[in-house]
Amino acid sequence: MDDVAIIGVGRTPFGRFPGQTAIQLGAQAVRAALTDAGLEWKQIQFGFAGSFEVDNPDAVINFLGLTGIPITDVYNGCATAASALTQAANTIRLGEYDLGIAVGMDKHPTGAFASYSEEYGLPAWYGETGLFLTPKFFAMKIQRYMYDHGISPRTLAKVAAKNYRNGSISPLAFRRTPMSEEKILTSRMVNDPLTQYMFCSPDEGAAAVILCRASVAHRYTSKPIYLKASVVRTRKLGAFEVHSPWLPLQRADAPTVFASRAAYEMAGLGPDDVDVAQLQDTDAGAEVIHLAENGLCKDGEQERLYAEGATEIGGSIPVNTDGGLIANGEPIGASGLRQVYELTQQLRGTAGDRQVPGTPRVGYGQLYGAPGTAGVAILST
Amino acid sequence: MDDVAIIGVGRTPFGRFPGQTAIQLGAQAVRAALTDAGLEWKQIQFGFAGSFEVDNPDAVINFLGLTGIPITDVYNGCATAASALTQAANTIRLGEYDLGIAVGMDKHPTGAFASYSEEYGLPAWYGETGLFLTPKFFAMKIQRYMYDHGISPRTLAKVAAKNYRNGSISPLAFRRTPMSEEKILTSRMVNDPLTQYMFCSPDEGAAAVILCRASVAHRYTSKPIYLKASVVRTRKLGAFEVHSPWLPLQRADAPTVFASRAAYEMAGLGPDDVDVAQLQDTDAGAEVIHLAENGLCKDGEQERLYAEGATEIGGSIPVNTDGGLIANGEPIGASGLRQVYELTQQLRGTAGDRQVPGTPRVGYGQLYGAPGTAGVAILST
Amino acid sequence: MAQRVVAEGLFDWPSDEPRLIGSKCQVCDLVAFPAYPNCPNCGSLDVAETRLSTRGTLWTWTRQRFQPKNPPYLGTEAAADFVGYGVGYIELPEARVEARLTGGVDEPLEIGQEMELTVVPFATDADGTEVLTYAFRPVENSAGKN
Amino acid sequence: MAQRVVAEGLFDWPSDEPRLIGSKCQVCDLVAFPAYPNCPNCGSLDVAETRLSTRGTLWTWTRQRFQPKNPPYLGTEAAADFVGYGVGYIELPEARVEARLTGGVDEPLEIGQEMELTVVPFATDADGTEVLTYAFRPVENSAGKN
Ligand SMILES: [Zn+2]
Ligand SMILES: [Zn+2]
Repeated sequence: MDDVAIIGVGRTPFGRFPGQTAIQLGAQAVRAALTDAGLEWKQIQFGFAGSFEVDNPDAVINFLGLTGIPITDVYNGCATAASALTQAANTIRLGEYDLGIAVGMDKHPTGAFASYSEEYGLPAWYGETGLFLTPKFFAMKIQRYMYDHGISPRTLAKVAAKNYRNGSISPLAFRRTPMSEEKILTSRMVNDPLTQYMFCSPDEGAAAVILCRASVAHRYTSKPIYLKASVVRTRKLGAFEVHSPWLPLQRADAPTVFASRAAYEMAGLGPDDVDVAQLQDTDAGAEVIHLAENGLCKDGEQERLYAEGATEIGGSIPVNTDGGLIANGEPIGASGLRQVYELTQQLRGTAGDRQVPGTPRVGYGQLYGAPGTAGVAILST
Repeated sequence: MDDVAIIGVGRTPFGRFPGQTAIQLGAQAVRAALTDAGLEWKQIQFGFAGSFEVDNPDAVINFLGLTGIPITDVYNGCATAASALTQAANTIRLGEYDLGIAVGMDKHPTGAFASYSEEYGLPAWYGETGLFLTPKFFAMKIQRYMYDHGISPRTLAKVAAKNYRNGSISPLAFRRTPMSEEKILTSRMVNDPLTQYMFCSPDEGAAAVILCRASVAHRYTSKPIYLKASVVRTRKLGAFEVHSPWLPLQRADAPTVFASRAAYEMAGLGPDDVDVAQLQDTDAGAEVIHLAENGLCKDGEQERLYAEGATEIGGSIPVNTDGGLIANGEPIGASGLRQVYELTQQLRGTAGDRQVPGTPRVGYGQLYGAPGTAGVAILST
Repeated sequence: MAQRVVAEGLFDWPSDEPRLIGSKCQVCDLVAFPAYPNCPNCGSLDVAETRLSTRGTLWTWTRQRFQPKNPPYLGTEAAADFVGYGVGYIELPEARVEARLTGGVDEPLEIGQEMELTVVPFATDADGTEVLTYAFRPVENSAGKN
Repeated sequence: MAQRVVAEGLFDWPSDEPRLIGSKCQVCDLVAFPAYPNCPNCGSLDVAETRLSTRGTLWTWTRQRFQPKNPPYLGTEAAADFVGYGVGYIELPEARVEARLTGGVDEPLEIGQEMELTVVPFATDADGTEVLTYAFRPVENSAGKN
């Protein structure tokens, strides 16, 4: 997929924006991406739009210009942006269009998401008995992972502290105050072993990425970033996934593992090539697990890697340099395009205080969401 | 796009199915399509799933088998199925996969749809003052069209009566009782000039279409139907679209007109080649207007065409041979795949009592939905 | 009786001669309604507030005979008391504007007839405050359809 | 006191020795819980009801310390009265089953400890009827974690 280039990225701040609708935030992100690319809206030939809260995120065109282009709304839980990015890239690869956009936006009410289990193919009793909850899944996944691979609660605190610290130097992040490991460890226990400050919050924001055929990228930018791979995978039977009333005894790898392998293969790259990564940190445990699921370390190595600072901006494998979901919160439709925004800044060398030293060349982004869908994107200079 | 073939179609009855979730209906439709194609679920390599009510229609795999394939959820209002079909076809054209599925499902509560205007990029007052309603848009569009082109209320009744008549010979339709033009004309006025029985109802159901690379279609069926074109277009400024607090003085053609032209061009076919059509009949007026917007007649010709029976199953341009939305109701995610199901039966010559005589070779399906998105598919033997 | 407008910036109020407030693009001159933060034609953010004309002709119409769901609709009549209202697009010199029409559902309406802007109460808040919106009414003693 | 089960077909009730009801695929032998209309492995519709074992080991666990939203949760305690509950996966000979755990949020829990099935009230309907679901509790006097 080396025939697709990223020529413009834009995002809003993430946080709380009373009086602004999700769609207005979406339009703001698109305008920022257009400015970044030096393009006008009427040059955009097609789009994909993602949102959880907004039925029709394509209505963003009301605030951009009604030019009649095809826009497809996509949704895959927290992996929504991976679907938007993948479909946009595939549309260019197909040859009909040269220039398109992926945009995501959301504006969530405060508190955990509430839905009906029947809408996920689950029986009503699953919700009625208090089992249809996302946070407790992440808690149980990391609980078992810690037992199997010797990860300590202190490491979970290190993950969160790093992400708040990175958030403090990310002008567009939601949570911009550093927090000590002690405060994170001793904050209110929400779902053991995860405390309040080890979780990200649903919030508000939008992000957009403009893609073009690589062969014409030089018309728009002197430094195109190439989208080498973008893939989505659902769960296999036996994977330990959110919203599972049961699991078979025979385990299968998580969907992230399969998405990751497919993306590496498509890109012709491997984990050793990755210079900077954005991983789905719905909670501190998720970042720990995803580091291994994406091949960036072996199971259990995280305990040492976090103690040594390997995942810091100056470390050997910087993770969530913009503070990830923990510092940015998660507007579902936008979250993965925020990852692409950050990776693009890093590969361009324009990440400012957050810049990974040594001219990073390969960036890696991963998403995971209900009901067990993973997305992986690999970018390179 | 002559490299994509339809090798399996399946649908549930449309109507009311207490105790069955939308996702279960979706699984039922997929199983019917697999049976039709002589395939097993594990052979399916990717999917696109559409629904309005279900956040994650991809969860249909809970009832089919967790095989890890990529599934992307799509949504574009009443044109949702066009997005699922288009993306599924494009995925095959891209060359990575040979065999995929488009599935749509929905289970709507009774009564008109209710939403918040802010979610469509509109100000809150639009909903608060009682203007954020779909049916009155269709009423005002046909009201003006009748004035401009001399269409009578009697013709609207003829549209609905034809569709109830076709529904009466469609075993899977929701409304299977013929209704007289008089009863339709004198039923409760809902939004002038449209009476109660000139509107379709939101209901429940699912449909699925299995697509493959045309070059391998002979492995699965002796009579592949080719998807010659499938396109989606949004509205241009000046089109008279649903949820428009204003319109500029300079008018533009409806998005259906652009989707239709693009589809004819892609298929290398024209309106004269169409042997059987499925048009979005949210109401009787919509079928009248869409007949012209898709190039199947000139504006104003409809008055004569319906009087002469041209749109009947035995007429010169049979429209909505399965009773369309008026007889089937509209489970949004499934509605357009129901069109493809019916067109496939017609082109295979397996439509039974509804069979269009004379070996139809080209089928045409059109969708239109909020906030102004049209989809067109062209099939051929 | 206490009154409030359904939205600030939608029309002049209080005013003896209220007018609808739109926006005019300073690049391509397009007039949009209600006031947009951007031009829906060229995308420009350089837009200025503009007042729309108060008289025009009825371009199309229908009648809303079933009660919209509340929310978002602010009307709180019992279902049995709901009488319905006309809705139409009024062709003004600047744009076609969608509006509620005054008069009940039995008011005769014809495409092309002259209409003028008015401000009407259409709902009542829980505390008794009347909520006002804009509407169009037939021009009395007009020559009739265009 | 009147009682009802949260869902028919989930476990045997009334019963002195209730067991969870799953389904077993007649083609590939996979046991699923709750009973599925199809096999989630091979897709076969040829599945038969099967009873699961009542004892197993704790595979992973957490505690639900914030009150789930009602609906869908049936619990109606005031926020201040919500005490939380344990949740875990119990590894049975047939499958790992997710379940509420008995005991409050201070009950010590360890991966590997022996657990057994029980049926507990967890919510009360508006008319006072207790709603029952399955849960697992630590086996008393067990040898502890293996
Ligand atoms: Zn302009
Ligand atoms: Zn099986």
